[in-house]
Amino acid sequence: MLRGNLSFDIAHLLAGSLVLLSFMQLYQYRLYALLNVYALHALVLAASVGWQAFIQGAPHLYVTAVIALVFKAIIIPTALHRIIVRLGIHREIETVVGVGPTMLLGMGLVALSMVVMLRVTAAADPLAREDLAFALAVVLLGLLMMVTRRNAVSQVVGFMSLENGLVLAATGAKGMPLVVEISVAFSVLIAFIVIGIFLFRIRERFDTVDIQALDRFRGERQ
Amino acid sequence: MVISALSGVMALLLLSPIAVLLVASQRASTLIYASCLIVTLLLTAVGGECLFGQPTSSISLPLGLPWLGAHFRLDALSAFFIIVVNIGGATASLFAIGYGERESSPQRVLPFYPAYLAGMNLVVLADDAFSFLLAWEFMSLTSWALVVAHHQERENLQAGYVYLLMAGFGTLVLLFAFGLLAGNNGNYLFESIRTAHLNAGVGAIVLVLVLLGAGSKAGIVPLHAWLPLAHPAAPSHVSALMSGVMTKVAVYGFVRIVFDLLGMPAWWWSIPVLAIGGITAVMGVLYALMQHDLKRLLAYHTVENIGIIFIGLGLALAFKAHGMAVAAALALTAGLLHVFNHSVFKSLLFFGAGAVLNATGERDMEHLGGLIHRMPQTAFVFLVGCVAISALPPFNGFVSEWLTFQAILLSPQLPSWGLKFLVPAVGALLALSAALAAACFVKAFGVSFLGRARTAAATQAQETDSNSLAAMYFLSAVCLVAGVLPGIFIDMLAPVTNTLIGTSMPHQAGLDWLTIVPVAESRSSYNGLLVFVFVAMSGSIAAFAIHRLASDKIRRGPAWDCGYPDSSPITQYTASSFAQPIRRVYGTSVFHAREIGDMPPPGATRPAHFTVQLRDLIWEAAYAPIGAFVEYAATRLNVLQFLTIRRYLTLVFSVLVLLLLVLAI
Amino acid sequence: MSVIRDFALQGTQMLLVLFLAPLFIGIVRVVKARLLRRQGPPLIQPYRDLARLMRKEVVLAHNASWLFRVIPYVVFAGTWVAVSLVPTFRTGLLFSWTADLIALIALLASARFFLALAGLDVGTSFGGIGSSREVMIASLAEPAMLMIVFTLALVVGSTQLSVMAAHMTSGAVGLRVSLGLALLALIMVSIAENARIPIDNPTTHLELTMVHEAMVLEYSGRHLALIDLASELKLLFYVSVIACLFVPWGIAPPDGGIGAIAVGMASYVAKLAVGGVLLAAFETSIAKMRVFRVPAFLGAALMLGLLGTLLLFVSGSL
Amino acid sequence: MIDGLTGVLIIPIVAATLFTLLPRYRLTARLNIVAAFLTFVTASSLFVVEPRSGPYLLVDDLNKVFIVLTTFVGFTTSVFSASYIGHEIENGRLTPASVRFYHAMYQVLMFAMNLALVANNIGLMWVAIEVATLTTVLMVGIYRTHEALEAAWKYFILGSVGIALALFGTILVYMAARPVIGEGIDAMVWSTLVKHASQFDPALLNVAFVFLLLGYGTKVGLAPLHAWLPDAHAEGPTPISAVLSGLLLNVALYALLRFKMLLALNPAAIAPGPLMVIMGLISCLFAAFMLYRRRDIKRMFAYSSIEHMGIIVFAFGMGGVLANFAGLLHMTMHSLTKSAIFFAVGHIAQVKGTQKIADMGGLTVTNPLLGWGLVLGVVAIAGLPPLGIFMSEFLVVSSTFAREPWLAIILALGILVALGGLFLRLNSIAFGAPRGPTAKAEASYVPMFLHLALVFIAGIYMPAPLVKGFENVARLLG
Repeated sequence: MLRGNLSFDIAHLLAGSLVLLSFMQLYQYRLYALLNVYALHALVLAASVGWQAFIQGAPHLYVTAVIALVFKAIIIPTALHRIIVRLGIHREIETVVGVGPTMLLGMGLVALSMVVMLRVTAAADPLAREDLAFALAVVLLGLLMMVTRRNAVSQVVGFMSLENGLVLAATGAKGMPLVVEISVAFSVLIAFIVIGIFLFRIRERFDTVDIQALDRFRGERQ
Repeated sequence: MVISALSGVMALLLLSPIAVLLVASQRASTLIYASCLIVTLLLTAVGGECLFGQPTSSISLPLGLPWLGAHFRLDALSAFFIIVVNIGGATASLFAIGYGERESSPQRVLPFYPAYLAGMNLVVLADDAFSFLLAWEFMSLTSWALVVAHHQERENLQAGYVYLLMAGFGTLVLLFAFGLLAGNNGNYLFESIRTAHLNAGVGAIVLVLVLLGAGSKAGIVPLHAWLPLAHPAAPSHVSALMSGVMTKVAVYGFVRIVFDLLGMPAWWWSIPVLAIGGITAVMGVLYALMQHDLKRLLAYHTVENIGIIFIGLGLALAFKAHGMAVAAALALTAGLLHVFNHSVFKSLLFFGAGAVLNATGERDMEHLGGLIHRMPQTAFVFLVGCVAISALPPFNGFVSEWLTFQAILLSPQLPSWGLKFLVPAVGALLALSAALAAACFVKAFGVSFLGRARTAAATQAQETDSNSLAAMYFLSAVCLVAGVLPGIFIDMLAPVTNTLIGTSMPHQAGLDWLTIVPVAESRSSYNGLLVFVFVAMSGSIAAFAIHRLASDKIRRGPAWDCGYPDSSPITQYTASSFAQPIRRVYGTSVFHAREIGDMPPPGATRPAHFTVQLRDLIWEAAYAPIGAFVEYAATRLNVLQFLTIRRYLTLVFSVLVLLLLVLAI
Repeated sequence: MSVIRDFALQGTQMLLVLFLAPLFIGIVRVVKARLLRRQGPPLIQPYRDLARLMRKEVVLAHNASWLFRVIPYVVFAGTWVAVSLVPTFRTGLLFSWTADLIALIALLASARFFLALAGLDVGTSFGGIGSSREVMIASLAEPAMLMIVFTLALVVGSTQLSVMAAHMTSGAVGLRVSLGLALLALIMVSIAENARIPIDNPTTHLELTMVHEAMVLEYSGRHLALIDLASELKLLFYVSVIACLFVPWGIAPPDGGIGAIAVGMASYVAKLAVGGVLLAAFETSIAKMRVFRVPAFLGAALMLGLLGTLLLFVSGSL
Repeated sequence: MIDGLTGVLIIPIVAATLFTLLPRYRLTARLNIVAAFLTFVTASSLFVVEPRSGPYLLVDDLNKVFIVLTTFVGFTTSVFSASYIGHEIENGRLTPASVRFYHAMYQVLMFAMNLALVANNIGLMWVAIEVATLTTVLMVGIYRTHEALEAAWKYFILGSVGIALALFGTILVYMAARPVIGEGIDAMVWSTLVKHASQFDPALLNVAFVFLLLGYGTKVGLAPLHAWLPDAHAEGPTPISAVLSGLLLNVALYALLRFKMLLALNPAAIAPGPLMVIMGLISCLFAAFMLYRRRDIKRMFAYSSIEHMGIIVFAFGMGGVLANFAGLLHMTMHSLTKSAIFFAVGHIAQVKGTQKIADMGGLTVTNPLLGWGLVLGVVAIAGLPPLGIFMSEFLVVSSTFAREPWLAIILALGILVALGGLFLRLNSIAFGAPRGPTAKAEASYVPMFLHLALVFIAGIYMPAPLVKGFENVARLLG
């Protein structure tokens, strides 16, 4: 019983800290700092997945945890770090909406996700509810990050934290099959994006492969 | 019965692919049109057989909507319209045997022509909503293809475009109507629609929808805008079919739904129909008077006749609603008879216009003139058509309008006051349009056939070929026969009115001297035959007497013209100058007509200029704004094509948040 | 036996109107002249004119078509038939039922239609002026006429002239505002239709002011004679219609004997004489109006007709 | 042993691996046709012998039709693509290497779509659709032009977000199912989900549906999630545009329908109808207006696809046997017609050497077959009889008007505006004086006219078994 409580508390703590980290991401002004925060984000995810694996006694989840740890917490951040250096992307994060308003929006989103999720009837065990609520919050914050930041890198980071939220939800869903496959698939996806950024020499924006291409608008502009 | 009709339609449909295959060969056009002629004649025979005695027959094929099947039915109403359609089709085909030889791009006409005929026949035969609308839209589509047959001219494409949009609009509106009629569980069968009873409110909505849908095809004002564009654009025999026949198919749609499917009407349904009919009649003829393009003039004039038909139908509705069966029968007969008559003489006139177009390459009357010398036969038949369409005795146009007037004269017996006052006003409009029609055709015939040739093209014109002439002579004969022996045709309509109203006009054939008596002889009677004989006799007697007793000598000399020397043909009255008095009387208000004269000061050598400005207020008020709005919306929305990925993501994000909010609240 | 009598009567009617039409014009001219303190032509002058024209040869413009030569006969025949179907001295003539009032008007309309074509045939500017103005006037006059017909038909319950006349004589119809309006409108219409002052001046030769005359400018000889005769017949038609509808007294009933018929004829001629005098007096008393004042004039007639129809309902007698 | 079910999966994957090895593109092109044909045959065998479905794969009335349709269009498209790609190599827009890759990807795409259709497991279905998306992304970018890359990139990013959302929805569905069905694989298996749907937690289901609607809706191309679609169509090779419009959109919609069924079975959950109706109407109207300003022929027809997806989603949203039947019919007809149109467009673009509408004109004069083919296709897509789409639009509009007049009017408005837009452009492409260069088109018109013929026949006569299947499905969809 006590163990049950403890396990719940730890899972709760980890999930909560994920949300917190997402907030911190929103708060960052510099790319490197952002990357570090994301690495932390991934780390915590790995921890919570590992914990889930432990309390659910589902060994295959450890794979996911490892992927999170190695791939997301280490490889990707370093890769992005090098891309920033290589492409000489300047280090400021240019925001669409100021940080303050973004934080406020984030608050609203978290509140929203709580409201939406806690409607779930008590039939679902509290852990699942909490877990889902946090996961949803992380997902939404990730999206928010994507739409309020201009740099390609920060947008990628946003997408990745979004995806962390998914993994959190997936692992939180007790006994859900295919979680590993899914996390793998997503890692592939992210890899694609990162490679894409590198290939297409996307310096500033997500939007532009190449400035000229946008200028021409394929002759559609009047 | 219906089976033979359907097989005829099948034959027509088969002719299209054959035409596609044959199109390379020389004889293709002759072959196709000849076979069309034969088939349509057979179909006419079928219609006649059904109308005289044969019982209603229906059939259902495993086509169309899967669980419904395609149902076809040949009752009196369909039979009558089958006759109208196929007489038009037969004469058009006969005309085209000659006309088609000189077609510049046969490969764009031949394949669609038989399909078009088939479509019109199918509309009339269809017995369930799906088949009806399918045939309806198929008819529009094929005719669109024929309109854009000469696609090199920009305005033809434009005309086709407007036409197609209006057709689509009409079909969708009719779709609404059938949606209401069929109800939620979709029993689209006409039979089940008949049995299902709607309340008057829903019925009224259906009526309005049908008025919009069928009306837009028939060309009631203000939905007529496409008609004067599209009809002239097509090859002339197709123009004849579109103007003379397809508009009648639209009328069929109206009659079928309103008189047959909707069951007992409410008396106030007749008010919009009558009002629209009256307005359409007058506006149509006024538009026609302002034209100087011969085919466009004819097209606008179709609008007028549609108005007259709708007046008849509206009266029939009113009488039927008040249980005055006899009067209703009279009004309906008048309307339907005018359907037949108009199909005849409008086809005739379009053929004439086509012959002129072929001979001179001109549609603009200002470039014609004096054709009566070059093409005497065409001139003669065209004249017959003009007299008939101007509702002058002893031709057929007069009979149907006379019957309409008789129906109007029965209106005082209507209990409802609104109609008591509306109907006479409509009568005034009808009279006005009749008089204006005469003016319009004095102009049409006088400017293009009489006087002196205005251009070289008109001077070199040659009489058209014998097939075309045969078609036109046949139609003018029909005009005369239907004018002098209207009794036969009225009796022909008896079964129709019997099915729709429950009674029919008194039997006419038995009356002595072949007079027609709508209600009672003490009220009114008309005898086209005697009038004709009288006029012919007294005229010839006079001629004979004068030539015998007085002089018969003739000397040719220059025109007197108040002693002015023989001036150039330019000094003749043109179409627009002929219309000038009427333009000054009506045009200033209806078209905001303005005449700008620019007279150089004395001694100046520059030429004087005179321009007439006409504005199509209906277009400006109804159609231009819609087009402008679509343009505006398109331009505004087009921004969304050029957003950045982040903005698109923002869109997605906001939609997500919105939906979550919806859930949360 | 009776059939022969009916035929005879019908024939008499036709000949009678043919004979009376020029006479009526004669009367009008004489009276007008007298009112103007002039001697004026003799009463039979119209006959002389016709005879002279008949004997003259026809001068045709070079490019006049066959239609141009046929039209005079058509116009004449149409008008003649129209007049001969109006009950003048006796109701219920043999062929009276072949054409009701609407049909008769339409018959005259077709005569006008062809006349207008004739105006355009030679291709002169004056012809054009004439016919274009003619159709403009007609486009207003005909609706007005039909509204009048409506009014009367609604009172009588028939558009059959002899029935109407009989009904009028029967005195079943009291004095009615509508009838008054109808009469007024009918007079206006007939003035317009017959190109009388103030609409048009039958004796003018100032080209730009003439309508009917301009239209027939190119005609000569027997053609012109026929057309003149036709227009005289037309005038007679309107007068007879007014006579048999509004002063129907004296007309012989269908079953009336020779005596009644004689009375009818006498009364008819008397009516014509009175009508002629009135017309002449009216024409001398006013001046011709501009062409584009005509629409107002005829519009008024149309309104009167419509008003008459509507008043019928208000008086609620139907 | 290989039954029809596994066949439609194995054949493409084998072919794909084979193509990566084979060097010569002419050969692979032919083999591609063969493989696609074999797949089609195996798929149609499903009508004859219905293999029993397991925890991962299933066959029922709903997906049977779609499998056959997909494989068929896949086959015809491969025929078209053979001639198209040949031309592309001649004018040097593609290298043999990229063509090899292209063919391999083609088969992978077929595999992914078939998998998505036969998947009996929502997770599996999700994976399949993701794979399909990635492959199409690669093929859209195959020309390596700036435009192509940017289109691919846009598609990729928006697609991945869509995928993420869809996954979240899927997880939620599992969460909803777990308490009822219990942990493990069963809670993601269709057949079981459908059985117990009524007891699921409605609140969870609602949230799940929102995410699924947005996730898969992005694939379907519903406005305002459509942004990737026009560019992807315009810049990719035309056979891929045909497959995208004709098949991938359908597959995504199919997934959406599955989940709609779940919600429909649960009384307490929100009715999915209104959401779909609204999005459908928005897409229809929006796309219709977008047609007017188009300069690029392929992008124009891409927007027309959005419009039709809108109509279809609207129909399913309205629900009821009639509307659902209409929706299914419309899906089928649209994929046939639209792919036919893209076949025509592909050849036109090759003949004219451009995709700019401004440089085309009088096509019916210069290339009659091609021109009239396009005209017929547009006539069909505009919903004019006697072609199939008329029937479905007839059913949708008339059945809707009886229930919700205003919705029907809006829909009809969209249809009418779209008609205007399409024919405005068609006039300048197919009619008028010939414009622009005209090379000789050495192309097989068979696929195009085959499709059009099918659409034509379906507009007049529909075979009984097809109707039966559709009717069953229509009932299932409620």
